[in-house]
Amino acid sequence: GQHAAAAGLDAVEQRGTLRVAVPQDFPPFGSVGTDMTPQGYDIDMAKLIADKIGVKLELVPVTSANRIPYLQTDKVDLVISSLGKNAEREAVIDFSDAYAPFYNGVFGPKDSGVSKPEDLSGKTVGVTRGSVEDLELSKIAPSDATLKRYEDNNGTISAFLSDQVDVVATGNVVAAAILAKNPPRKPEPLFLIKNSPCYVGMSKNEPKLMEKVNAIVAEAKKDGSLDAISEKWLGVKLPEDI
Amino acid sequence: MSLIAITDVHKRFGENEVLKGIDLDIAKGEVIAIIGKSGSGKSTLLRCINGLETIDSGSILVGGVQLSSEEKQLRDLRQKVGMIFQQFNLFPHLSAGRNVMLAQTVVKKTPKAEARKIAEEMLDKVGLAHRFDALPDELSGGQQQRVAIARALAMKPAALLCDEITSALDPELVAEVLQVVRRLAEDGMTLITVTHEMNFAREVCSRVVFMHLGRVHEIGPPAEVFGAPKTPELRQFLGVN
Amino acid sequence: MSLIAITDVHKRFGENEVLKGIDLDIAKGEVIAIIGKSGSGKSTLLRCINGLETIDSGSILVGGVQLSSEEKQLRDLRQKVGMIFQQFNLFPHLSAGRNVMLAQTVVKKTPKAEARKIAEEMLDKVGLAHRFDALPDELSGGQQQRVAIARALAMKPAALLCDEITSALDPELVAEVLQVVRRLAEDGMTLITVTHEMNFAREVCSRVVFMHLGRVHEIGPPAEVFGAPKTPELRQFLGVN
Amino acid sequence: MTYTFNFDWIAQYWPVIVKGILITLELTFVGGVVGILLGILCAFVKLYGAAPLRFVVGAYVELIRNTPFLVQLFFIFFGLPALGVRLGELEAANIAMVVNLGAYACEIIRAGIQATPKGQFEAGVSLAMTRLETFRHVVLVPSLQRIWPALSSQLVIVMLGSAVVSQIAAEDLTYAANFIQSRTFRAFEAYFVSTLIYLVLAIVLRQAMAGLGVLIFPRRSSR
Amino acid sequence: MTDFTLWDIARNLLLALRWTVLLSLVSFVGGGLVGLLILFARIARPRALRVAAKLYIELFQGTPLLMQLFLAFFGFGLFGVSVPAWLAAGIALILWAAAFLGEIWRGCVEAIARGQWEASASLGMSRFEQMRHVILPQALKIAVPPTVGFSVQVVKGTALTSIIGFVELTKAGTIVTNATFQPFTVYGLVALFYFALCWPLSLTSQALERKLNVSHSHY
Ligand SMILES: Nc1ncnc2c1ncn2[C@@H]1O[C@H](COP(=O)(O)OP(=O)(O)OP(=O)(O)O)[C@@H](O)[C@H]1O
Ligand SMILES: Nc1ncnc2c1ncn2[C@@H]1O[C@H](COP(=O)(O)OP(=O)(O)OP(=O)(O)O)[C@@H](O)[C@H]1O
Ligand SMILES: [Mg+2]
Ligand SMILES: [Mg+2]
Repeated sequence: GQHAAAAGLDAVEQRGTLRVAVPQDFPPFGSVGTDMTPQGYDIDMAKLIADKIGVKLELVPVTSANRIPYLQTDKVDLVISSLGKNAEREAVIDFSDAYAPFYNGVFGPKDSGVSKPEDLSGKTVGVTRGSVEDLELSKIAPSDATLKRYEDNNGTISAFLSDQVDVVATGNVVAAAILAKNPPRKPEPLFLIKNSPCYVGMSKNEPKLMEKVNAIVAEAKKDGSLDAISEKWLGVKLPEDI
Repeated sequence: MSLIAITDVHKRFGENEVLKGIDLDIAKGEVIAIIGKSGSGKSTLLRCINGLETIDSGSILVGGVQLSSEEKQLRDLRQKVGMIFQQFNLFPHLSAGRNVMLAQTVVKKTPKAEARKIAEEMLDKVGLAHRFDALPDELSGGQQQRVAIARALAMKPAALLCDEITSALDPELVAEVLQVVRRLAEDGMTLITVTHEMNFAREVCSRVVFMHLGRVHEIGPPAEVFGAPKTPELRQFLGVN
Repeated sequence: MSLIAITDVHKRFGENEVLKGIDLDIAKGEVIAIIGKSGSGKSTLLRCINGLETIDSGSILVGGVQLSSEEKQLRDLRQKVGMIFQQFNLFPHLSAGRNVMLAQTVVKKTPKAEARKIAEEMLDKVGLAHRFDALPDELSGGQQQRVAIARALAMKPAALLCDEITSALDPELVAEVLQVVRRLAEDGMTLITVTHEMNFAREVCSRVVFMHLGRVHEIGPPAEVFGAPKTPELRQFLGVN
Repeated sequence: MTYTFNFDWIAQYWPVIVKGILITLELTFVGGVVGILLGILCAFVKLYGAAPLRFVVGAYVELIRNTPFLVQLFFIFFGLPALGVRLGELEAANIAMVVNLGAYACEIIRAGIQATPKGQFEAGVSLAMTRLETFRHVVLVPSLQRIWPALSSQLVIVMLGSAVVSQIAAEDLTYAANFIQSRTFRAFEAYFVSTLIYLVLAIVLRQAMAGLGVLIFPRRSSR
Repeated sequence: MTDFTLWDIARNLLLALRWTVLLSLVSFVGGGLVGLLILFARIARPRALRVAAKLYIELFQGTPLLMQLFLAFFGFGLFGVSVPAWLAAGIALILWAAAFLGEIWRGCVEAIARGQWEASASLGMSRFEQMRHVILPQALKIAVPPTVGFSVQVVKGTALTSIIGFVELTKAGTIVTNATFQPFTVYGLVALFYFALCWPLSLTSQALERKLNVSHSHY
């Protein structure tokens, strides 16, 4: 309808700015520097897309509770917020091609005796609600594993560090960052869930915008700029399967 | 024509019929005392005349105008009929003088300076010119009640309703308030007072109304009512046999 | 031996010395009326006897035991000496009967059933057996005061202190309460009452204490105190010359 | 408007909602009962306790009333384990509710007690009751009756405030809403439904408190 | 990962505190004005007005502020009306505070003796004039302590505006924690800042209450 005409790629170009919802509480994808400006994989991705479209970038920091309403009420054009995909979500918004790998796994003390999903039986697992790993783990965890879903990454990590959960499911980079701080309780890698990549989210039925974003993602993969972002924030090159 | 004409007024609170058909005509300049046992409906009658309670049936005419519950009309009525309460009800946040000025400036839009002059005059009339700036809290009960009288007088009402205006006072303070009321009566003010001060009723009033069970049970000049009570109820009330 | 022995009791509130050396011995079965002007220290004296106020010097012995401020001992004392207040102070959330039962069950650990029997008995004594289940709110002032008396009696005290127990009552209700007190006196209860009812003091009391400026100014049988007041202060208080 | 509301998810997720309601009710009930008891205790201490105790209670009340519930919750859940006290999220949430309501109830109840006429206390004491007995049998009930409406309002406020316990993964009503929206991206519908439920709960809670008041407190029968 | 010094943490929290203060001021002042309207409606003669005010209060006191904020910001967006975050936050906080303040003040107005209404009525004042000159001046005096007391709730309530994008004190705390993984330091500071903001208000309210009680005991 009318609304759609004013949105999408045309609207972005007309406005001259691309408004992107990015996380603020999910390092290394999105967090803040000492001056509280957003930084991270998702932020660099947003910059890249805005550059390629040739418009200015407006970053809108969001939380997991409000990122989709921002999109639905046309307050942002794209959500680059380490979104994972599932069927229910696809009924509501559209997803681009994958732009980032997300190696997530289960982490915990070495002596926890967990080395595969079945071992989670009877264990308490901390996870960030609505994250990629939440969606994945919910599928594969045995039914007598207890999933504690925290509001944000910080809750999940604090729960692990304060011994409120046996193990956590999170990104390997996240776990590595914590390990680097040498905490009393160490989140050692126990097993990998899978590489469940992140997608750019946008309103349904914006074919031109979708096409443009996919083209930019594809080109960035080819010309190595996405590799550069990946190396900067995740410490490794983009894997082959993305 | 009577200043206040009350015809067959009925008033009930829920089940309880408090006024059971009151008829009473009051001429300009009359001084009426209403006496009767507690609960006989004296206060309710006064409150009806002033429109603080609505009546269920019957009519009350003040200065020939029928009382209604319409706001504008009620305001007009209340400028003609002032009321003074047992508990004084002074405005505690205003000085004595401002208590007397307030309604003039707000209701009658009298200019401040003139309202002040009238307030000074009225306070003088009740012997309190020197306490213009005192807060109610700083006045004795008798003084507070006199300010309340001045406040009502400042609206230049045609009649004044007084509901047991001395019963919250210590005996020594009663006299000073009654003195003021006595002078008002002499000046020709129409007064309707509910009172337990039989001596006051006897000496000052033109007529005495004895209410009993929501009715005007006996009415007449004080000499008659006090000297030769006709009904046993009044005799019992007065303690004569 | 006297039931209550008060020796040289002093009490001050800040600057204000309210009791300036009180000496008073009261024997078992005596009925004492304390009279005197407002502020003369009557209430304070009663409250000291009951331990509601601490004394600054002097001594009060009840049943031979010295009054101290030690909690346990105070409780024992208060079981021996009941007190009734001007404002009744009934417990508003409890029925009349429960008001009378409460202290028995809580303090004396009397079983519920027995406490109830005693409560019924005491309410009967004050003529209110039929209002056992009424809440204080549902009782007239006179009835409330009688419940308060029953409540104190239920603890079977050796003496009863009454502080102007009729002055919050309408005149018609005073009589019913005094009637109850009169009967207690006849039954041999030791009574110490602050009162303004001179007739009551005259008829019922064995001795009358006239307090003035924090001292026992005159004391004696009613005939003496009322009939032949010795000091000008008492004469002035009684209005005789 | 291009957005079309879609409530199909309810069919799949209603157990989450029901569980959320039950947990919100549990938190409110435990917080309400224990919190008010704690409030009574604290009010008593604050009025009649020894000076050091009074100070401790005073500090507790001020600290709780002047910091956000969320922060209190975090300290109980994430902080106490450092001291060796490890609580499940529900226990932590319940304790946080009790601690929070206790502080507010303390102040409300204290005001009610202070409004008790001195004569009531004296009457109790002069019947040979101890201070504690007088407090318990004479002062308390009328005081509670006096402040019952204020206490009811505070309970509703605490019930609504309990929403933040979802942050420590306690699966209350807000958790349900957030869980559903994180799966389905149906944020409006999920929040709309939970808001309605909160409204109903608030109204029911108020009515229940009023009803409880009628049960606890004697009222004069009409004469 | 960037390294935050303690000063970095405190500095960023202090910057965010400005939002907390600003939002508090807006909601308190605005809530006061709207609350006055609610108060008038709540005690008005026409039944419809009274009922409407009562419903309003039930609604805003019976639903979480978080949801009110969410619906104010995104709800309008659903209908294609774009409401900026500051406006949505302002509206929601004001309406919420107004419901509480209106109800607090109604209690104060009703605490004024009936005789004051009757005395002013019998002097011929209209209902508005009675309110303006006689009732409100007295009611406002006793309303000051509970009103100041409620301001503490307002300060804490502003934390919820993070749902619509405000980085006020609590949200800043979350963000910084996520960048530093030092929850104790950060939330300790957050609690401290709230306390520093709220405690003076609490103390003022209590002091005023005491003062008022003292002046009452003169009667
Ligand atoms: N607002 C009211 N609602 C219900 N009943 C009322 C109300 N006002 C008065 N009454 C009842 O009406 C009756 C008459 O009351 P009223 O105040 O007129 O008596 P009164 O003659 O003035 O008595 P008193 O000498 O005690 O002032 C009483 O039974 C009283 O209980
Ligand atoms: N708690 C108190 N604090 C300070 N002063 C007090 C206190 N209680 C009583 N007083 C003062 O002690 C004096 C005596 O008071 P008390 O109540 O004993 O007099 P009273 O003889 O009973 O008078 P009344 O007949 O008015 O009851 C009065 O001046 C009173 O103001
Ligand atoms: Mg009357
Ligand atoms: Mg006395």
